[in-house]
Amino acid sequence: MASDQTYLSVKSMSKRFGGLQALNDCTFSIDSGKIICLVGPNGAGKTTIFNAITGFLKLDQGSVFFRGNGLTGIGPQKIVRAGIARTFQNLRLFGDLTALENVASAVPNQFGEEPLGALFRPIHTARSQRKTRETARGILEEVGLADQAEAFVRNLSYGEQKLLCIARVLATGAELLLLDEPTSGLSGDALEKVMVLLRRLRDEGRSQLVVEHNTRVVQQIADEVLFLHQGHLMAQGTPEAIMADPKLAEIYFGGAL
Amino acid sequence: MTLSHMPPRYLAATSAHFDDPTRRLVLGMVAGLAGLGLAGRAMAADGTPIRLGGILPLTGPDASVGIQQQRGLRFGVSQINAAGGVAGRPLDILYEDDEGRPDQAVISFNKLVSLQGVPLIFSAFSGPTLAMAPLATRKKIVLVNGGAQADRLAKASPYLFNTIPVAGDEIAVLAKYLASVGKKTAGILYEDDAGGTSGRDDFVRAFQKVGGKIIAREPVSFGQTDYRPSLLKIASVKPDVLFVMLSDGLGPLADQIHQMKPAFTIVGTSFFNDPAALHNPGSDGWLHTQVQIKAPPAVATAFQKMFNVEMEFWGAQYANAVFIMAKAIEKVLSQGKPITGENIHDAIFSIQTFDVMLPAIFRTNTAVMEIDIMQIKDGHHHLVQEFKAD
Amino acid sequence: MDYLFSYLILASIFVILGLSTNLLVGVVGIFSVSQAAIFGVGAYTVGYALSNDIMGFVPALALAAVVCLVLNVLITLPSLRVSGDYFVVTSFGIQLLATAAFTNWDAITGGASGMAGIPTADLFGLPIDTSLKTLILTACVACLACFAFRLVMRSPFGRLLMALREDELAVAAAGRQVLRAKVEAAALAGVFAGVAGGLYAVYLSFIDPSTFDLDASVLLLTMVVLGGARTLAGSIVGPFVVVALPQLLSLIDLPTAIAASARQGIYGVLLVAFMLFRPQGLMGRKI
Amino acid sequence: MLLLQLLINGLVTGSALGIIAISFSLAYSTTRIFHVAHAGIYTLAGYVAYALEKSGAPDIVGLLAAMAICAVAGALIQSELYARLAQRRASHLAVLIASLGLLAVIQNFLASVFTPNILPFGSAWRGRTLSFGGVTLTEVQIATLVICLAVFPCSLWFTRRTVLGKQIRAVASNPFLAEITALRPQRTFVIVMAIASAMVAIPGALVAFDFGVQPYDGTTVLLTATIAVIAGGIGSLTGAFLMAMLISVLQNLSLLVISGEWSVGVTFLIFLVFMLFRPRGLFTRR
Repeated sequence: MASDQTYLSVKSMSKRFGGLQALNDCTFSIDSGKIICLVGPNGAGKTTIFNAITGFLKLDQGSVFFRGNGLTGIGPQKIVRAGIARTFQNLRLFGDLTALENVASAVPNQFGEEPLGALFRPIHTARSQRKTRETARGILEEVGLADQAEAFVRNLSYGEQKLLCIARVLATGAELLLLDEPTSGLSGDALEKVMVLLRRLRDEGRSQLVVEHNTRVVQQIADEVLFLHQGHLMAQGTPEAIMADPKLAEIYFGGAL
Repeated sequence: MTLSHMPPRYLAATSAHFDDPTRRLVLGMVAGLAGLGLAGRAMAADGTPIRLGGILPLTGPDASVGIQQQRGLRFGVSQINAAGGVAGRPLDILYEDDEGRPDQAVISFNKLVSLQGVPLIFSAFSGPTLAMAPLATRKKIVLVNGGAQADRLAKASPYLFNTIPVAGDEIAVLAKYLASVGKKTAGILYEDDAGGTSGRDDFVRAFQKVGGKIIAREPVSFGQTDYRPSLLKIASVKPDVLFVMLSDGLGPLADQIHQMKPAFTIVGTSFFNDPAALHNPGSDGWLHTQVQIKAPPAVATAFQKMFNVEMEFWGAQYANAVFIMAKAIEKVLSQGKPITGENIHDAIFSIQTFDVMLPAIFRTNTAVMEIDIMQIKDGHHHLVQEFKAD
Repeated sequence: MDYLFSYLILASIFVILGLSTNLLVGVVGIFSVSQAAIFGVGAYTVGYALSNDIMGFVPALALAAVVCLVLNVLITLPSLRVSGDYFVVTSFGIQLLATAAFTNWDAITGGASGMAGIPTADLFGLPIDTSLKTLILTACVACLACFAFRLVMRSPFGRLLMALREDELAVAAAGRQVLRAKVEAAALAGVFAGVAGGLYAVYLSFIDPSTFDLDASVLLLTMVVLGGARTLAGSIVGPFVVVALPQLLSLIDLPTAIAASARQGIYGVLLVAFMLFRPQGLMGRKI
Repeated sequence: MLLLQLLINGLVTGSALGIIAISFSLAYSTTRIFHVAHAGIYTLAGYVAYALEKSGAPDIVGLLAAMAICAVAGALIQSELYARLAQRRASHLAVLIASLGLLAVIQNFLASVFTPNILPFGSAWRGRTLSFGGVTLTEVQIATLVICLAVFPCSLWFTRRTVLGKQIRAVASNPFLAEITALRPQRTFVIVMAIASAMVAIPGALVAFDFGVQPYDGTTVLLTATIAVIAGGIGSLTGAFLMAMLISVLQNLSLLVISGEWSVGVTFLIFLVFMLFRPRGLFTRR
C-alpha cells in the first residue's frame, strides 16, 4: 500500500482516552530531509501522535509506515532501531548521571550492556565503553555541551538540559527525530542556539518532526507545517501559507483573544 | 566458713522474706555449700566471680519468653549469691541477646567463649540452641537449655544439657493418662513452629500408641490470637480432648474457649503453667502435664518480690537450671579442678541426681523429672496424678 | 579469635547479600522486602544437597545460584507489570509465602524446627572445617562478589540499570529493553543471594525459617540504607556495621527489661534518621 | 452450622479489617505515601485502650482516647516526618523505608513499655455471649461488627458530602493543582493522616478488647488490608471495605478445605489473581 517514496506516513490514527477523543482519524505523510513543525492548540493531540509513532501508545485504530515498513504494534526499542527516536516535553533526563553518561546511554550497539559480557569480558567491555564515550563526547561537542560532559545533569541549566535532550536523541543514530517542544522555556541566546542546531542537523540530513508553540520559531525553522486540531489534521503546508490562513489563526489564537 | 564471707544484709534479707520451707531449702543449700567450701578451701575461695553466659532472645518475637527465662536466671543467681555463692565465689551471668536468631546466637556464643572465656552458657529456643550445639561440641563448652523441648535437642551434642524433659517425655505421660481415663479421640491445636510441630508429632505418636485416634489437626501461627475458626472446625468433629501446643496466647485461647464452651477437654503440657491462662475463667478444667515445679511458696514470694511478677514456668525452670549447674560447678571446684566445660560435663554425670528445687536426674543429657498430671480449677493447679521420675 | 572470625564470616556473607539487595533496591530501584527469602532458598538448597549427600559443596553452591537466579527473576517479574507500591505488597506477600513454605515443607526444609547438622564445606576434597578456613572461603567469595559488582557498575550495563531507576520511559526511548535489563539485574541479584545462602548454611550448619523471615529482609534493607546506595564502599560498610550493631548496642547499659526492645527499636530510628538526614547513607549515594 | 458460624466470624473480623483498609486507602490515595507505619498506629490504639483499662477507665473511654491519641500521632507523623521528607525531595523509596523504620520504632517502643507478651483485657463484658439461631457471638464481636459497619457509611458520607472531604478528594486527585488553588495540600495531608489514624484506632481498640494486645502483629494485618485496598481498586473506599470482608470470610472458610498454615497463601493468592486479571481492582471505573 504505502509507496516507497513516502518517508513517514500516518494513516487514520484514532485514540480515545475515556471521554476524550485525543486523535480522530488523523492522516498525513512527510518527506525526508525537512523540519516539519507540528502546531495546534493545547490538547490538539500533538504529543499523542509522538507517543503513537514511537510505540509508547497503542492506537485504537490506524497505522504508521516508515520507509514503507509498518510500525504499528512494535515496541519503542525496535522503533528506535528502525530509525525514529524522540525527546520528551518534560525532558526525562537521568538526573543522577553525568551529561556524558546521559548521551552514552543512548548510543547503540555497546558491548557489555548485559551482565555476562560485563562480567566475563571486562577488557572488551572497557574498550567498547571508551569508544562509546568518544562517540558521546563528539555528540556533546556537536550540540555545544563539550565543557559540561562530566557535570551531573541536575546541576545543568535548563537551556543546557534542553540541548542535552537533543544530544541524547542524536546518540541513538536515528535518522528521523521527533522533538517535543525543544525550545519551550528558552529565550535569547539559548533559543537561538537550539534553532541554529536544528537547522544544521537538517542540513546534515536528519529529518525532524517538531512540536512547537512559538510561531516565530516555526517561521524560522519549519520547512513545512502540520496543523492539528482536536486530534484531526486541519492543514498541511508551508509556514507562510498556514500562518496566513485566518481560519487557522482563529483556532490557534481563538482561546487567547 | 563461707557464711562469714557473706555481707550480713543478704542474710537478713533472705531470712526476713523466706518462710519455713524456703529457709530450709536455702539453709540446706548454704550448709551444703559451706561444707564444700571447707573441702575446697585450698582452691582459694578468693571471691572472684564465676562467669557464665546466657544467650536468650531478649528482643524480637520470642522475647516475651526470653525475658521470663532471663528473670529465672537472674533469680537463680541472686539466690545462689545470697547464700554465699559457689564455694564462696559469686556467680555472674553475662547476657547476650540473640533475637531468637541462630546466626546472632553463634556470634554471641563465640563472643562469650573467646572473649569472656565462659565455660557454660544457658540457651533457649531450639533454633539458636541447635545452631550452637556443634560449636559446643567442638569447643567443649557446656550448653544448658532450660526451656526448649524439641526432641532433637536430646541428642544434638554431648555438651548440650536439657534441664527440662523434652516434650516427647511429657506427652507420652499425658497420652498414657488420657487412655487410662477413657479418652479415645483427640484434636490438635498447635503453633506452626519448631516446638508446636514436634509437639504435634509426639502427640500423634504417643496417643496412637495407647490406642487413641487423632481426628483433627489445626495449626496457628506464632502470635496469632484468633483461634475461633480453628476451634470451630475442631469442635465440629467432636473429639474427646483437644491437645494444645502453644507457647504464647493461652490467655486469648482461654477467653475463646470460655465463650464457646466446647464439649471437649483441653489438654496440654507444662506450657499451661502460664499465669495468663491460670487466672482466666476459661481455663477451668484444663488438664496438663507438669514438669514438676513445686517451687516452695517462699521462693515464689521472693521471686515476686524481686521482679514484681509471679514466678512463671520459665522463671522456675531457668532458676532451677542455675541451681543444678551451681551444684556441678561446686563439685568441680571441690575436686580442685579448673572450671572448664569438660569438667562441668563430667561433674553433671558423676552427680547424676540433683536434689535441688526441682529434682532432676541426668542419665542422659536430658533431665528426667517427675511429671505430674494437673488440672486447673478456680485459678489453681490441682494435682491429679503423679508419674515419678522413671 | 573465634569471635572475631565469626563476626567477619557473617559480615562477609552479608556483604554478598548486601550487594544483591543494593543491586535491586539501590541501583535499579525495585523495592524488595523478599531478598531474605531468596537467601533462604540458597541456604536450603545447599543444606539439602549436602545433608543428603547428593553432591559436593561446589556443585551445590552452583545449583543454589541457579535456583535463586530463576526464582529471583520470577518474583521480580511482577515489578514489570505492577508499578511501585503494588510491588511493595507483592514483595511482602512473597516473603510471607516463602516463610510459610520454609516452615511447612517438612520433607525438604526440615520444617519449623529447621535443618540441623549440615556438613561443613569442602573445596574439591579440601575440608573447610575451621573458622579460619571458612573465613578465607567467605572472604574470597565476598571479594569476588565485590569485584563483580564493581565491574557491573562501571560497565554499560551498570549505567543502564542506573538509568532504569530514574526513568524507564526514557530508557525505552533510548532504544533499550526495559524488561530485559530488569530480568538481568534480578538474575544477578539472585545469584549473589543464592551464593550467600549456601555459605551461610555450611558455616552455621543449622538453618531454620526464622533466619529468612521478614525481619531479615528489613535488616538487609537497613544495611543498604546505612551503607548507602549504589556504591561498593557502602555495600561493604553497611553489612559490617549492621552485623556489629547488636554487639555494639549491648555495650550501652540499659535496664535489662527495656534494653531488649529498645535495641530493636534503634534499627527503626536508624532507618528514619538516615532517610531524614542522610539519605546517601554512610558512603553511598542518595537512595 | 459450622459454615454459618465461620461465615459470621469472617464478617466480624472482616468489618474490622475493612476499616483498617479504608483508613489506609484514605491516607494513601491522598498523600501517595505507602504508609507502612499505619500498622504501628493500629497497634498503638490497642495499647492506649489497654493502659486505660488497667487504670480503671471504662472501655468506651479507652476507645475514644485511643482515637484521640492516634489522631495526634498520625498528624505528627505527617507533619514531622513525611512533610520534612517531601521538603527534602526524598525519593518514594526513601519515604517507604522511613515509614518501615517508624513502624519498628513504634512496635519496639510498645514492647519495651508493655513487654512483648500478649496482654489480655480484663473487663467482664468481653466474655458474655449472645446466640442467634445457633450462631454464637461475644458482645465484643457484636460491638466490633456494629461499630465498624457504622463507621463505613460515615466515612463515605464524610468524603463525599462534607467540605473537608471534598477538599481532600481534590487534593488527592491533583496535589499540584490544589496547591495553586490555595488548598494547601500539606495541611490537608496532616488532617487526612489524623483522620485515617483515628479511624484505624477503632478496629485497633476493638480487636484488642477481643484478643488482647501484642506489639508485633500489626504488620500482617496491614498487609492483608493493603491487599484489600489494591484488589478493591485504589481510591475506592467501598471496594476496599468489601474486599476486606471477602478476604476475611475466605480466610475463615478456607479452613474447611485446606490447612491453616497456608492461610497467608490464600490471601496472597487472591492478590495475585487480581494482579493478573484485574490489576486496577474490582471497583475502579476507567
